[in-house]
Amino acid sequence: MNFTLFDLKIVEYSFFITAILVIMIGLYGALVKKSLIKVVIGLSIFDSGINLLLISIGYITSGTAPIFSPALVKDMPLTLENIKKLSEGMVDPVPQALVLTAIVIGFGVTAVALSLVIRLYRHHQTLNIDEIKNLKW
Amino acid sequence: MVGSPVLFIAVPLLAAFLIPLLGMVWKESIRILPGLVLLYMLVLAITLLEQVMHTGTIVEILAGWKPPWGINLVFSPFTGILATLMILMGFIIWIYSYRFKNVDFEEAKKYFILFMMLVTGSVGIVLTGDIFNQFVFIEITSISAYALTAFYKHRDSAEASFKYLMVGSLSSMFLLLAIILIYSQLGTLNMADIASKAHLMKPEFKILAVIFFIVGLGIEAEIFPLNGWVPDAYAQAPGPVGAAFAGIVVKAGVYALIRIIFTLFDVSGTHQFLIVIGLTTMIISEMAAIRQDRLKRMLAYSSLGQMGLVLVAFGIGTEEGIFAAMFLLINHAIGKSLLFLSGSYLVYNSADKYISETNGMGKFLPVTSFLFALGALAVVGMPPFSGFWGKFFMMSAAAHANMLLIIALILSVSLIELVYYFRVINRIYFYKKESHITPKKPTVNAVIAMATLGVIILIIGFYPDLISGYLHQASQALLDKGKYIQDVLSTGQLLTH
Amino acid sequence: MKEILYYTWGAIVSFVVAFSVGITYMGLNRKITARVQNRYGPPWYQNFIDVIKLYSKKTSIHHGVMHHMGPAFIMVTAVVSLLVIPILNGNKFFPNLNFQGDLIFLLYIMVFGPLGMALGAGQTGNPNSAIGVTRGLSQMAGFEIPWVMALVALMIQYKTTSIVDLMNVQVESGRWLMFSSPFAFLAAVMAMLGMFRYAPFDIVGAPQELASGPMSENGGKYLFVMMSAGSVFTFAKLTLYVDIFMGGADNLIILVVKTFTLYLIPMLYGITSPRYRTEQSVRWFWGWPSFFGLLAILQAALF
Amino acid sequence: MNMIYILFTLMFGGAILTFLAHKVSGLLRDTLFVLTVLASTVLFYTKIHTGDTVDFSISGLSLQWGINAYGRIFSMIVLGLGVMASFYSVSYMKGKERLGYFYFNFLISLMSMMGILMSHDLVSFFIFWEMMTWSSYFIVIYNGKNVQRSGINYIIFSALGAYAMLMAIVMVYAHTQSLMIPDMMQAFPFFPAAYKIWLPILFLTAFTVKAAMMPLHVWAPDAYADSPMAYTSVFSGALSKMGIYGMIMVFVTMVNYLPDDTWFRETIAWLGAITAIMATLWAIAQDDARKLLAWSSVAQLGYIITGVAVGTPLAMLSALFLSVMHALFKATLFMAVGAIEKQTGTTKFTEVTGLIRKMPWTFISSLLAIIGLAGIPPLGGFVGKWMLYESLINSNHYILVIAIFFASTSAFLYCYKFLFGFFLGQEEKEWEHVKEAPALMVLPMIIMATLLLVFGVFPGIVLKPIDLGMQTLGYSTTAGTFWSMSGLFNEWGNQIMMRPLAYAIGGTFLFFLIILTVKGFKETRYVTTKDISSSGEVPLEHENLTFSEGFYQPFLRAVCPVMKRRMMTYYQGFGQGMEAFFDYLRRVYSGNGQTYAIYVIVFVVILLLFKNSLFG
Repeated sequence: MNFTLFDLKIVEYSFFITAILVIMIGLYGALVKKSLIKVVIGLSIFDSGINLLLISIGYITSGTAPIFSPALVKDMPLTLENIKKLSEGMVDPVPQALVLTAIVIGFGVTAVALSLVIRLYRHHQTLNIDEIKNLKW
Repeated sequence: MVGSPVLFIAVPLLAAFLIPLLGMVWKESIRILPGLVLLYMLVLAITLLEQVMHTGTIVEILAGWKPPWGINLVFSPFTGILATLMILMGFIIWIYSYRFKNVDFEEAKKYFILFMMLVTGSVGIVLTGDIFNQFVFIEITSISAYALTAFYKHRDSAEASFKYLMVGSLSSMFLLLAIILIYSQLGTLNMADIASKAHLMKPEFKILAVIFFIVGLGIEAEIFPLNGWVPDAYAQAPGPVGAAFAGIVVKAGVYALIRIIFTLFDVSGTHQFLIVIGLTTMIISEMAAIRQDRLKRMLAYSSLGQMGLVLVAFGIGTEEGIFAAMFLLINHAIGKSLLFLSGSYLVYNSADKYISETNGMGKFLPVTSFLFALGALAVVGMPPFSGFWGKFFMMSAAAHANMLLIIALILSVSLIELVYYFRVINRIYFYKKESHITPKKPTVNAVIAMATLGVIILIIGFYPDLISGYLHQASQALLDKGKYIQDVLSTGQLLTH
Repeated sequence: MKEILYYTWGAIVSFVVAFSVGITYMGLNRKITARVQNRYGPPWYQNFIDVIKLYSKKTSIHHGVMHHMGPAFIMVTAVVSLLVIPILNGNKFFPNLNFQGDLIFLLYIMVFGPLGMALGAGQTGNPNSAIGVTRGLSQMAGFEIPWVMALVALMIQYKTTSIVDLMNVQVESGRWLMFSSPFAFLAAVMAMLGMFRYAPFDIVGAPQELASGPMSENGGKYLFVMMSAGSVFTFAKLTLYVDIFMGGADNLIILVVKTFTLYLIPMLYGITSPRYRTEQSVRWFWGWPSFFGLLAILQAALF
Repeated sequence: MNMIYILFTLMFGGAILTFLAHKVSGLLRDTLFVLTVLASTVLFYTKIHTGDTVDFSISGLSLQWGINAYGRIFSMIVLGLGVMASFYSVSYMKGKERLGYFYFNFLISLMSMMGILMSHDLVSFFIFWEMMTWSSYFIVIYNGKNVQRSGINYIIFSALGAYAMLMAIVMVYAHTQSLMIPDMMQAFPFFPAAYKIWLPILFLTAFTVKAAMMPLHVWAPDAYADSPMAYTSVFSGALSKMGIYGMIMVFVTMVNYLPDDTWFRETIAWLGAITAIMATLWAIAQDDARKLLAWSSVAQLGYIITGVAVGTPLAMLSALFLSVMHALFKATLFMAVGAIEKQTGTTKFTEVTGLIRKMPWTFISSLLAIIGLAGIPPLGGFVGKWMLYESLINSNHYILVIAIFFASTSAFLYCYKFLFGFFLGQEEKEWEHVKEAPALMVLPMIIMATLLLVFGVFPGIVLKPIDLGMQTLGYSTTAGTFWSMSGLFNEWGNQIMMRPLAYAIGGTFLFFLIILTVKGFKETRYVTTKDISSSGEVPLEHENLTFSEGFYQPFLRAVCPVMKRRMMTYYQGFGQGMEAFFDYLRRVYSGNGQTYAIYVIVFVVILLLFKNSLFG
């Protein structure tokens, strides 16, 4: 688990690169697009990118699921060394758990954002973010 | 032992979900339940705090997983005081908003659910000892805060809420990034564990993590470039919610930031950074505040300035500095909440909430106006009210640390603050009332809530010893990083063996 | 008791002398002015006659208490300054109340009377009086500057604020202060022009436009006291100048010669001058006279 | 319980009770108010002795209250004026609204002034200083006139001073770890050089604001003029003296130890003199009595500041003596204006005339006070001024003495304007109905004016406590030494020379008064002010001949070049510039959510770019 970015193999690199690309796309959407809907979509994409990044950290190429199934354990005695050896090839479960939470949160935020967009549209009759500037300075 | 820290999170969360259920049975219960819960929590918090002061930090382990792996709650003198303060503020704001939306059941239900969520999230941020858990609590707080900001449909509240949401969700991503970085480097999410292992991290990653943390938490801590949403949200949210933002949410944000900087990493330059960013925040927001023509926006900007001051005080980094920062924090929570609560009655019936619409209210709303003036005097730090002590301790801490230029800068900015508060007081008492405004008398519960805050201001002002003992312990607790690590990790050891 | 009687007797003698000399000077002033202007003019004793005439007038009017007391105020100034200023060297005949620090005391007592009289003039309700008073006060603010500068120069040069000390300095060294401190003398004499209120500084009483200004509502006994006070005060002022600049006098005749010589200065300057407006005169005093005063102070401080 | 605690409890409790009693009954409120002031005065003078102290601690700061002989000088002013003004205000404020508020702040400001005098540590000093500021501020805006202008000006400058003081206090605290003023005095010679310069400057900023010295005086005229006259007497008489109190301490304990204190002293002394001159000129230009007296207060404080700054024992003596005298005569004058305002409803010279026969007692007390103000013997003002001149000449301040003398001569102009404008001149029909003010208002004025006369003739009464106080400050006793030199008040004002002078003045005056009265007593008659010779014709009853517009026009024309520039305009320009700057700056909060999001990203980028310099 103690690796740095440069120790990774090419497949793992590709995950990172994809994740960063997705983040950039999301940022572009959120910061440049003028439509509120597009802004929300951008934020959502940004969110996904981060989640992907998180997942890719725990990922090990051709790793197994982090479950000590009877088939895996077979008849090895459950000593500390054995457990360590077995878990070498397993994917880290913690990032996945985190991502799960993060996805749920992201969903909640997006839902709130969309409902706000609806209210903004009713109030201002526009979705252009530059025209929604009643509150300033 | 009357209870354990987990109740601070479990009980209000449960209450939040019970409110709609109970509401079906007895409509009044949606108003009473939060109060009962908060009162219970307040009693619990005070007893626990008393205990902690004598016996030392309480670390609670959740679900039986020992600290480096499981989630734990830390009720130390430092976190305990903040939690108690938040619960107290929550309780007072509940008293104030007891009659809120009295006729509209649905609205009231939503309000109280969200409010309980807000309190849960904020208390959770302070108590938790796990960074991802903290992230979750931050999101709980934020989402309920978005919703509360957008509570009124006829104002521009959706706009304010959307801005808050945009900035908030962006920065929560950075928070997540920081957590990823730490996890990828250290493989742990427990704060104490991170703190004990921080030296193992590569320096560049450590700095990167700190930067992402600052951005992620800075949004709740309202530091300068990330605080554009603050005036909008404070001004558009209902009055009690504005008070809750100033009294509860910001405190949680500042706590998280301080915890990261003081306990988690020992990156050099973070203290100076706190001072610089605190000063910037303070100067710019005070300058904006003096030019406001709407009351609540002015209060919001002023709140920003105060929090900047708190950050500077933390940035001094000595025990004295932290003590002063805590004092300022408490004063700000009480004084600014009082201002929001009384201020929203002063401009109750006006559409635009202009400052000029408070003209002459002193005659019609004597108690409210008096309390507003009291709050203003406390916030600007006039002796013998509570704000003075905070300011004085902060100044002397800075002087001990040889930061004379900073003192001068802060004092000159305080002048601005003084001017705009006194302008409002002058208007309230010595101007003719605008004819189109009809003053709204505060309800009894609102008066009780505001008067409680006023009394606290006076008590602390005349007898600061009441809290200074606790605060000294709290600041020592924050500074003593080794003890924190040991407290948390040893609990785990005890459990395993 | 004997002492008090002695002092009182001395005061009365001083007063009589000062009164007769002063009133003669004023008469002479009228005569000389007339001769210079190619008129015949009244006799030199005309002012005696005027005073006696005013005194014998039976009826008189007043406009209130302050007006009634006004002349008494100005008399206080005249008499007390006469008592404080040593009349002759050695103090033989005229016991007086001089003391260390009397120069400052004099500066203040000299405005006490005019202010009191101004109050009386104010109560008359005659706008001319009040206008005259404001002009007089403004002008006073003007000429006091060079006057004080000259006095301060003397004070610091001789480390004393007493007139007697200054006189002793002159007696001992045999040099008059007008020669050893010429700038102070110049400044003081220029200030004196204002003090006497002769032309060009006669806008205070300006008979043509203000009907004598502060005096305008007074008649009979009131004007009598005022005129007497004026003549006593004239003599007192002249004596002061003689004392501090011209070595004092050993006997009355020398004193009269010296004072009359000094008196000729404002008189002749006045005869040959038109009238200044108030602000002009104020500025005039703050110009050259003050410059000389400054030079005097420099001289005193540096040498 | 210690008597000092009781004193403060009494005053504070009295303030609160008075405030509450306002709701119950007016009589109870007035009684409580007067009783509080009286009781605390009696308590202070009977039970609290010089040298009494109490120690206590707040939040780990050890504090001390007590009274020394130096504080006692000023306590005479505070409590004496307090008693007078409290009686006066009961009558003056009758029928006005918000009286609970007024009396509360009145008492609080009296209490905080006593607190300042009795604080032996810097924190309580600062606390009381600030309490004094806000309580007086609340009274300044009480009338509701120009609150946003005079009130805010006052609070800005006061806060400027207070913050400067706070800064100095924390510097001292950080350096010596002690808040006691005596500790600070002892430690001062050993402070670092930078501290030695900055501490006096910071402290003096605070004190000169209250004492209204030149660049920081702009709040004073408005604040003095706009607060109710019952309080202005305390405000100008006692509250401003707190600045003098502090200044003297700074000069004695700090400036004396500066390696090169001449420049420091000269600067302050000259600023004081310039204040005196300019304020006098402005006072001459005023048409409103309140404004006139307000500017005159500033001018008088200028003399006192000069005396303090020169700092020789005689100068200090004169400054302290003048402080007491100024308190007396300025309070009397403000009270007189208040009485006139109460009886006529206006304070403008251009509107009221000829009150002398309607309000004789007010006139007599104003007359005495004005004579004292002008420094004419034999009243108190002369003694102070005389000492000031002597000390200036003896300490080789030749030009300064001219400046002071000029200010003091020009002061005659406004002195006369005050008396003439209100009391003399034509007696117009409009003011025929005016009566003398109620006895409760007149009595304090008469008492103070009499005191002024007594202190002028017997200055030793005041000089003795002042001498004790100066010994506390470290001066050797001035008894004898300074008096023999002058001969005017040998041995404690036993008036070796003053007595014959006083007899001479009195005798001459009486003699000629008798002549004037007795001679032709029956043939002398009173005529109205309408019956005057005006180029041969007598003005009619309705014809208004009052001379009050453009009273000193010629003089003002003469001095107009120096009056063109006003400090206020510079401050206003600065304020406007700052506000424009703030307006420009707050545009960073553009109101666009996307901009805020961009700020977040930009912030991250900046932090990343500079991460090495920030967190290296």
